[in-house]
Amino acid sequence: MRFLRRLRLPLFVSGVYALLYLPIVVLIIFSFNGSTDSHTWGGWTLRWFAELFRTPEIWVVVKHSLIVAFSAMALSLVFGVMIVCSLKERLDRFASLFYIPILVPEIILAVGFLYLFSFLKVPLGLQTLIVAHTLLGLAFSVPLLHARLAEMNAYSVEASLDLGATKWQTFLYVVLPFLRPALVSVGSLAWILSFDDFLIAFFCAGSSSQTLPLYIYSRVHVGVTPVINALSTFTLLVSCSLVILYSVLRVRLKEII
Amino acid sequence: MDAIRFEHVTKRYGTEEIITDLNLAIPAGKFFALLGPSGCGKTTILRLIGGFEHVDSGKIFLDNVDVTDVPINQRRVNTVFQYYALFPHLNVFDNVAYGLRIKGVPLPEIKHKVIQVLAKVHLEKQVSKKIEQLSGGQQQRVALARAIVNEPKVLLLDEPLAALDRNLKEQMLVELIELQYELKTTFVYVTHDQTEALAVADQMAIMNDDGEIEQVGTPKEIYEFPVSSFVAQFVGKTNLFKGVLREHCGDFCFCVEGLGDFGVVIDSAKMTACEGKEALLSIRPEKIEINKEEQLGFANHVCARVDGMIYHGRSTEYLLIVNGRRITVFEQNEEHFARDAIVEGDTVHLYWQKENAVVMER
Amino acid sequence: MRRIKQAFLYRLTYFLATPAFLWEIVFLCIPFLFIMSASVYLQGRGFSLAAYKLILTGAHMRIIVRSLVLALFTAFCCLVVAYPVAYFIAFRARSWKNALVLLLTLPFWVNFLVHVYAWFFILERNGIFNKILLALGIISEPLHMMNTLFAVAIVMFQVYLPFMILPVYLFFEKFDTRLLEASLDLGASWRQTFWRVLVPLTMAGAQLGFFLVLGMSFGDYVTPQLMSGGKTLFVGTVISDYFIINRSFSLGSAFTCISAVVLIGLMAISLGLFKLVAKGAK
Amino acid sequence: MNKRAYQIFWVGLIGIFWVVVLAAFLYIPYLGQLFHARSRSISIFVWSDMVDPRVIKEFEDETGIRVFVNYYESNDELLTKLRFMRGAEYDLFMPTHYMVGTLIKNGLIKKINKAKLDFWHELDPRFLSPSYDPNSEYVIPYLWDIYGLGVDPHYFANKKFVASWRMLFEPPYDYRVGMTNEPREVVAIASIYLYKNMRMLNGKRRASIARLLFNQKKFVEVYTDLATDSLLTSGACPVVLAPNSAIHRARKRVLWPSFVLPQEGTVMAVENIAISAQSTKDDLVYALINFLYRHDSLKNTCELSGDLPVMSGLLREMALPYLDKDQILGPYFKSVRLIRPLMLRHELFEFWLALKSY
Repeated sequence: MRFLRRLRLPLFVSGVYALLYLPIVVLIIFSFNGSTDSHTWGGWTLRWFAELFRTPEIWVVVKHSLIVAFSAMALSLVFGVMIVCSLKERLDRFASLFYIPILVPEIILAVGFLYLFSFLKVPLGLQTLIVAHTLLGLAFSVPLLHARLAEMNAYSVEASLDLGATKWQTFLYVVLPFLRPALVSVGSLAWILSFDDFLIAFFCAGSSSQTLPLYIYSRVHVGVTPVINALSTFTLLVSCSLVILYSVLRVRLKEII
Repeated sequence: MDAIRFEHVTKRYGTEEIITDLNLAIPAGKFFALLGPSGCGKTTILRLIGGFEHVDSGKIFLDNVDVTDVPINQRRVNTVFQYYALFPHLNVFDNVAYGLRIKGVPLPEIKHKVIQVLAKVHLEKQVSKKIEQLSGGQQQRVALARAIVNEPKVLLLDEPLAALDRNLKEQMLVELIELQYELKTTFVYVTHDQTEALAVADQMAIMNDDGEIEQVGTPKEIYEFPVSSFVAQFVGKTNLFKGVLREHCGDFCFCVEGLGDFGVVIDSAKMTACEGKEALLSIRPEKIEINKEEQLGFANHVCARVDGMIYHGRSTEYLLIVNGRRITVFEQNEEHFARDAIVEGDTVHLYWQKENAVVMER
Repeated sequence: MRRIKQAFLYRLTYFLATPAFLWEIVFLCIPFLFIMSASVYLQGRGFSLAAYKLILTGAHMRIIVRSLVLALFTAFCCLVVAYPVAYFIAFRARSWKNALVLLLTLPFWVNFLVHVYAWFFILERNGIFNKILLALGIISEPLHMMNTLFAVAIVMFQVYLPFMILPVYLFFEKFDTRLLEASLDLGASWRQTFWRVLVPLTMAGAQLGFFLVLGMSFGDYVTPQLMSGGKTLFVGTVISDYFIINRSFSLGSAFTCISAVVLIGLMAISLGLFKLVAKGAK
Repeated sequence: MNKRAYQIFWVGLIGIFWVVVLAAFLYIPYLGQLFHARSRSISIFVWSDMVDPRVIKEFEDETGIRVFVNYYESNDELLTKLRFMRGAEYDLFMPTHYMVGTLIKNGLIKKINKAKLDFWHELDPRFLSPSYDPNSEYVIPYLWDIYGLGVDPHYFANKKFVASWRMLFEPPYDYRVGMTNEPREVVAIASIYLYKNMRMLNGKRRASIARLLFNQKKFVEVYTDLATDSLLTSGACPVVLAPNSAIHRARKRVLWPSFVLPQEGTVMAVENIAISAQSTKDDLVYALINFLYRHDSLKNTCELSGDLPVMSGLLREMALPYLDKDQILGPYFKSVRLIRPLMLRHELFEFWLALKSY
């Protein structure tokens, strides 16, 4: 009985994880589905992956998505670090206000962007998406980086200055390394928000700037083709290997240093 | 009567055995100190009493009641944690009132008791302050108040003074002793600092690195008559000599190779156990008389060369060499101007009474 | 020139802090002002509250209330499930901790649309779930799950759950477990310890997660659109339809404003509730 | 200069600097256009399922003209986006007939030059000079779709089936139906079912159509434009309202779905090709249009999407086992009407919203 009670929490947690991964596992399995009908099973095949790599239009939109995601991530990180390091504790009162863009339903933001861009006659394109997604990224980067910086020992900056480093060197060798874990998590959040965003792209993407979610949405209308499943499996594979690579590299770097 | 009794208690973390077959009785109403080097498992013993850990085998009794399987919150035992573990979201009053609220004590009574106990620890002015506004010593007092307000049968103190500075530490020690005297609660005080333990304890136990209890007794017993070299070395400073115990015309004498024979006092039971075998002799540094001139009336005598001196204020520590062996001697600084000042390189005479040397088996 | 440079360096703080604020002003505040002014401006008629009059009728309010109930339900379920999971990851998972946190973020890498669409394969008439139940003999007729509110609710719960677990976990991580021992030591039961120590000290994470999930599920467009079969409208779909299909900006803006006001009101109420829970727990 | 004014001056200067940087970033595409006009490329905005990527690929390979394809999912999305961008982004789009009038009115499309089209004579005259473009000046009919009932014959193996919209609106048996998510179509078909005609709705008619649809909602599985075909093939709905293209796609996977044209008559949608008023690349656009209408590319497109070509000759050549070509090209064509909204846009929107608010 006591044994069972001990297992209760782990069982519950594994149940939750199973639920989280249920659609993803289904997706991966169906990306190997031999049947043209995405709703019935027709044996294993790799042809959707072959088709995926033969479809150039997918890679064009993937390229767009990557450009937007990386630029938005970089901008929100840079601006976040800039404001956090310059205002420091003066930001205490405002930091949580930066959460607003992600608390507001995305659709409202999207509509607002549409108004703004059409009012200012801004040509829609990748750059409008980048600035829009930067707003979302800032929603994470400012409060989280601020919180991280607040945890920093004030003396370490003084110590660095005392040891003869300039302000810039102190920032580069003391502050930035301290912020690194927060930068990684904020960066990946901002990246994912941008890469995954459908609604804002739906309203703000120009003609030559279709992104992956938009492309997928237009394909879903015809019924999800197994190629899209294959694409998802592929992105999952890439992200998994990047994550593994990152953790391995980090361990290696630690060993070397 | 015993407040706490361990019977054949064994505790493992993974495959590592922290405590093996421990038997220990802690007398009720006493200030009991558990002294041992860091990492020896003394905190584990405390956590076993508190109920934070479960024994792997054996039994623990609290007031002669088996509490081995009683959960933490049903044991009438409270702990003062090393890092205080005060609730940051509650103020001083609410922290202290926590246990009473849990018990469902009516509010007026809570107020009364909390104010009373805060007065006892001299915190009546800090009642509604936040925890982060308090100094380390004040936090320590809140943690103490929070525990004693529940009137526990046993109060566990896990190195409570480790984070305080020296003066504050001494002050708190006095207060702790007074508090215990007033409350008559059993205090179990865990520390690695022998001066603290000697100062506060009515009764104390010494643990070695393997988690075994070496000796239990009053501080005086422990200090004056250590049963092992570990105890002798861990509690206070000592000079240890390896040698063999012999009987010689009704007198006992301890032969140390290269130093000579020294007269010792020993009871016959111990004699039979030790005779002819290798044993250890311990002489406390302050029990040795140091002098430049020869003296009379002492049972034992050696000559030594002064290798170094450390001035401690109330005493002077001499580092001496006798036949290649090191001996430490403390001398009280009684006069402003000592007789002939001893300086480095001098040859001096050392004397001690045979009652002041202790023979140990190990 | 050198003087300018010096004066500039002296103003470096302003220089560095400006972009983030600029973004918030230009892309958040100004668009909100646009939406608000559009809601009271009718083409050809100038200032008018006619749009609000139309929106405050039964059908629209019904949609807002339904979205609200669904969002609350989702956020609440997520909160209830997230607490034990975050607790497990933070305090019990030991060496599995990093892996479990990583596993929480991996689903984000699958496109949201595809993620939602995968539920088609699970919930549809001859989908996986029905097939399993039929094979086990629990049911004799396939259950009708797809295109119902149930489907919307479960998918929302599933896709937003990580957004709740992660912030709650972050605050658990900062939580000092010795406080739990202290509380138990002072005679509190597990339940009392949970409510009096753990909950008040991790409340900020729960709040953040709750508001995050509430906001996202309230305005969600994709999930209701795909999972409800278009039979029931939710705030996200209606706002989008007003702008894209009806092209009625004043109506759409009015609807947006009212939903935003309702959402903010709800958030204020739940903030009060959170405070009450923290206080009552004391 | 006093200190405060100095401070404000600097803050203002820095603010202006960043605003200028942001503005420069946002208007980059304009700058780009100044330096080099886009090379031989055109940008088209089309239905997501109506252009065969292979055809575009062939065109690119053959002519060396780069084609940027963008998709939309509804005519309203098309119009909204064109309005916001003033049509400047695209060279060619593909509006459904009921949107053509609005586009002309908004000045978003320009007249076509028939002399540049080498296939005009092949077009079915029934689709030329329609009501929405009386002299065929603005748009070229491209594909059309006829609406009917997609039926699962297994379900009706032992049950009686009538070729009537009744099977959709008032099901005689306990089954669920699939509807499209386009109020224009649904209301038009309801009107045909109840009144055998398509006149603008008066109050009484509107009320009875509302009642019909509200009652029907209990049996409706979905209102969707997504994958109607899979509703039928998955067995969720034995009867769906579907354009023939959906049945065409369904039959690529399973052979049994049948397509029934109700006796009350039905509606159709005609997709047209229109050239953006802003387009400056006439030569390239006409090259693409002529390519799209080439028999082989048109056939490929139709094969993929299931839509019907406006060239009757080509239609007869195609293998469409589910469709009675003689029926739709014969007298039945008279009872096939063009979809049009039977209420004003706002009214229709609120009508649809009310239906779905329950």
